[in-house]
Amino acid sequence: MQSAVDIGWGTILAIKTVVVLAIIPLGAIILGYTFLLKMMAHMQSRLGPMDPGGFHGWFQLFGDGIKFMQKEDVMPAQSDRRIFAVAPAVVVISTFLVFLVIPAGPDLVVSNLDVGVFYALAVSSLAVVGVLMAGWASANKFALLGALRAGAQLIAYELPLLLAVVGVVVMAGTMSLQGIVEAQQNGSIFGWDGIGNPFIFGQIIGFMLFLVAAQAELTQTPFDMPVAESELVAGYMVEYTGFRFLFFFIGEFGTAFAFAGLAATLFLGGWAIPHVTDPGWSNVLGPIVLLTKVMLVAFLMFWVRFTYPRLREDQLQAVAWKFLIPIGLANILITGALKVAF
Amino acid sequence: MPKLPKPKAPGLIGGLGVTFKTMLKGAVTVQYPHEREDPPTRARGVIALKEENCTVCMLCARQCPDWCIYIEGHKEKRPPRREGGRERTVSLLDRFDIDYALCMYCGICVEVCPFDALFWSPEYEYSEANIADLLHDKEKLGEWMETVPEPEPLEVGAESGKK
Amino acid sequence: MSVDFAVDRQAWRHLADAQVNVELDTGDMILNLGPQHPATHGTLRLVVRLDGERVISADPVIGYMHRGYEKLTEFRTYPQITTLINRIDWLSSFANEVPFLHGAEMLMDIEAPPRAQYIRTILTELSRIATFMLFLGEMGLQVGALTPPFYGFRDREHVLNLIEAATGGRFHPNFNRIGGLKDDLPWGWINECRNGMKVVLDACNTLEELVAENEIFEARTRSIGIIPPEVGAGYGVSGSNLRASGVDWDLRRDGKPYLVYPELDFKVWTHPDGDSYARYWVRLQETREAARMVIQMLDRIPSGPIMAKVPRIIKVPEGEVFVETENPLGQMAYYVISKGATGPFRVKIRSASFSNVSILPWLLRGVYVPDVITILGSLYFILGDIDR
Amino acid sequence: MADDLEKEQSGAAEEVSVEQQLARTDEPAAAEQARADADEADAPPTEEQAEGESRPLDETEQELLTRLERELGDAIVESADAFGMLVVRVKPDAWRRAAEASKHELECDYLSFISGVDWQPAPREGDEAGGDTSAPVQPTEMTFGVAGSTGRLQVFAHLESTKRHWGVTLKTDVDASAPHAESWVTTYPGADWHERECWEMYGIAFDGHPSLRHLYLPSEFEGHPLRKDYPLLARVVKPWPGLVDVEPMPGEDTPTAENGGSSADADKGDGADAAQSADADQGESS
Repeated sequence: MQSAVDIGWGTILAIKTVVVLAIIPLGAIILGYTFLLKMMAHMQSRLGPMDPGGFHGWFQLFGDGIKFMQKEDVMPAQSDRRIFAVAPAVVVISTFLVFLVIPAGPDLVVSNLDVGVFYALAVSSLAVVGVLMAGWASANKFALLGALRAGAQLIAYELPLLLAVVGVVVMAGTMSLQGIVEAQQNGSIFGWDGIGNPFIFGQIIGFMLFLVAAQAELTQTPFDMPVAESELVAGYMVEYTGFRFLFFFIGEFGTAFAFAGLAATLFLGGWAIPHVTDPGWSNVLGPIVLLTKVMLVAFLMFWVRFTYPRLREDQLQAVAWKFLIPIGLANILITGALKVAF
Repeated sequence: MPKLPKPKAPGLIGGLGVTFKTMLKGAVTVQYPHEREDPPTRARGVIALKEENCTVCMLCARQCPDWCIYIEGHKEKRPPRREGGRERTVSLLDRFDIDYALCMYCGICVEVCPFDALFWSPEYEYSEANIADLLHDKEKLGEWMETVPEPEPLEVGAESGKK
Repeated sequence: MSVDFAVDRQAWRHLADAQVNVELDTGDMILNLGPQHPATHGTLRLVVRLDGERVISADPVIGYMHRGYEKLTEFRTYPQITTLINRIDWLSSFANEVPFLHGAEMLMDIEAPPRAQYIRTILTELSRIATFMLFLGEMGLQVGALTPPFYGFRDREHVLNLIEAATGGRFHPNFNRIGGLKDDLPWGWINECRNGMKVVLDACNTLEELVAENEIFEARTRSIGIIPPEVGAGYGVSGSNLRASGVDWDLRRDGKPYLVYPELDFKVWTHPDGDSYARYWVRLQETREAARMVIQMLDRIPSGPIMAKVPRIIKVPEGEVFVETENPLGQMAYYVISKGATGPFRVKIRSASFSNVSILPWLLRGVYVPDVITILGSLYFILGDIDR
Repeated sequence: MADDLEKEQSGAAEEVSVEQQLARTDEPAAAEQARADADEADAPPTEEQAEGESRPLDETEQELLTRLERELGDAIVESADAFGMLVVRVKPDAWRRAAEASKHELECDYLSFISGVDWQPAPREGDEAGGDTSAPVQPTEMTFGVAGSTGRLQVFAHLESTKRHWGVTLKTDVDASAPHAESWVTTYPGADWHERECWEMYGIAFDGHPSLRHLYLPSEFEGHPLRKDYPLLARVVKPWPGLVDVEPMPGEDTPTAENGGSSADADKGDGADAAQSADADQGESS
């Protein structure tokens, strides 16, 4: 894959990291604005922000960002200062690392690791550490309860997440995300290769499992025990203000963007458009196609978030261990058997 | 009676259907500063004072549960109506303040006033930055008089005996 | 059935004025839910002693909203008291005035004309619908769903607009007088009310579909906070909370006949389980029932005067009367002792939420923290009702 | 499907409640009828009812009374009817026994409330309360309500039966010197809060109560607010806007007390009765 202009290896890496660093807050804002503000509002028969920025309040989240930046960054007196300061950074770093692997075009990916999927899931579980640090350091009982719940929940839902992805890897035969995208583009469903073979058909159970597990990873309703407004007010984020709270906000929606990106790549064929193979076009259309698929998956996730009540702590664990994991294992079994048979 | 049991999708899917349908239906928000929803004619927004009717009988100040009406009046001599009759003494208002910071809009003063000097007006946009400005004096209460609507016609079957 | 407050005296003084700092003494942690907390409808403070996430003992601390109504009523005349008492349960404020004025009318041997009785009952049922619409949405929020409260509030607007069109005040109508009402209904109010009732019935179906039939909601509320009938009655729990435990007792049908309820046919809904889900379900059916009752009344409203012959200065003859009515939150009653003056000598205000909340220490033992919030939501109390 | 589940249960409950409804409608109607006849029979003006010679009890009240008498015997001091509700005054030492009797004999499982009454008329503030004369003027001599009272303080409670749909009000006297009463917490657990409130507001201690501490008022509050001699502080602080200091007419030195005059003639100097008359003629004139 020879890019048109031959520039130094270092500068390419620098450009890519800058682009990724820019995408994440932008992605968080796009996702946050369209779903959290506008879609949720219309689902609740109201309009959402209309005034900021004139047309339909597009400036709302940018304004929030600026507002948070100039707010005073308060540290509770009895808090563990260093850990309190570092915690949000840990959460956001785990999101940045996931983006390194998601491809937006034939060569629009920071580093095309062969073990891409494995790396992405491993890195996404870093957030647990950040959450526990935040909860413990802010010396507040509500934060402590929220953090303990978050720890238990994130660990419990790593497993179903992995099992869901294993099915895809089995079908694609490779763990590198570019490989998975190609497998879906060139694959065919029982001979007919009109739209390639997006794994959502073969792996419908895997897709559902991934969505449910991603919902839990993002601590969104019906799994938002750690940040339960009516009980723990704001869970582990309760003592954070100003710029650090902005980090948490970007972390939350950045991870949502990352997981939606992963789901789109693994199950909906990523940036690939069937039968469009020449790299020039793909590089241009790739990101747009990926964005639409991401918005589609994100719509599903947020739609569930605004409709369902919240599960209780023990029910949440029961759903993970007794319900999701057996289904994940069964899914792998069936995929393996079918793979061997055909 | 409770609706016919139409084929029941499991509750989880039914819930999603409800939110999706509402998303497509229009929103009900009234964007306040640009659009306004006008309150019904009987809404109790602010109390208006018709100064000519007031005879400083202090009934409203006495009956107000919140003690938020402050009245000062004086008496004057007036030429008799018919010549040769006795000189009339008339009470005039010097000060008639209603403190809307204390008022709870119960309407006892409007009702107890024997000379119909106080009226309700559905006006509601008189909030102030400084709470002291909520003490409306005689002129301000007079201004509200224009916003007092005509009493509505009553429902069918109502005996319109009372005022 | 003894109540065990197994906490020594010194701990109470410490507990009551406990500042919010970390007190991790030997395992159980004291958590202050409130007085500013999203799950309490107002300023209820729950001092909860936790072992992990399980509640060992919960002690509600009330009085943050105490306005001393019983003392104030001794310094007020009857019209002034009606403006006072509709601020006890501010969500169904018209329903608060009905028992007090009925008591005063009984003492003065005055009967409100039939049209006034009908309009009073319609407005009571409208305030019941307004309260329950808010509850049906709010319960979803307590359990974590973000959308139901907006539906509850949106459809409640129709009812509040009706009340405002007739009485002038959305929350505090102040429309009730001894011997009748202040004024008659405005033009076109009756079919306006019919459309409102259609909206309410549709809203009940939407909320049932969104919340009551949701499996996660059922998982969160079924068999949570079960109140056995005899314990509930012992604590004085009343209204939908008691009917949800299977007690078939509704003052509109079983108590002394008041307003026009004897002429209406309505069903008293009960549920055998007595858990949080039953309380939600009973209130949902009662909202529908209230809407049907209003439609019945609208068809049969008689014409005629709105106010009985009442002297200008009201002096209530000497005597005592106890009047109880079925308010949305439960049994609301006034024990009016009058000595022939323009104001009562002593009024005992029996409000429903006071007793509904007094069962919390018994009910919350051994419960998870999230279930504490569900139970608080399902009991549905209003702070003004508790603290008076 | 959950909804159908509710339907069967409610369906079942429906049959049950329909029969009960039929059975029940005739019972209160009969009671209502009896009371109505009793009223026509001797048609007493309500004043006569006040002198303690109360209207005859209708038969639900009669049945309640006989059951209570069978249980408590002479502990019942006096009983009367107050607008269709039985009021029974029992001796102070039989207060807990009365609770148990009504719980078992009368099947009154529902505790409505427990509270106190202070029969002493409030001292007339007149000028201290900022000259407020709008407060209702209570009679100055001490009279007791239905079923009388020996002293100034009384505890009264109301109990109801959720099954039989009737209720009774129990009263007992409390001597003002050392006010105390027996606690009902063992029979009705709900009595705990009611008694704490009654202790806090009236100073009536309840022996046998697990932890008598403040319910509404802050822990360092002294005094018992609902007692009649406890002033309403809010009204002492602010002068009453209804007060009118009438200046003399120009050229006269004393304010002329016009009758039927539009301006109020209750000036500072008048005592309580003037305020009373002011109120009265105010009423007539308007």
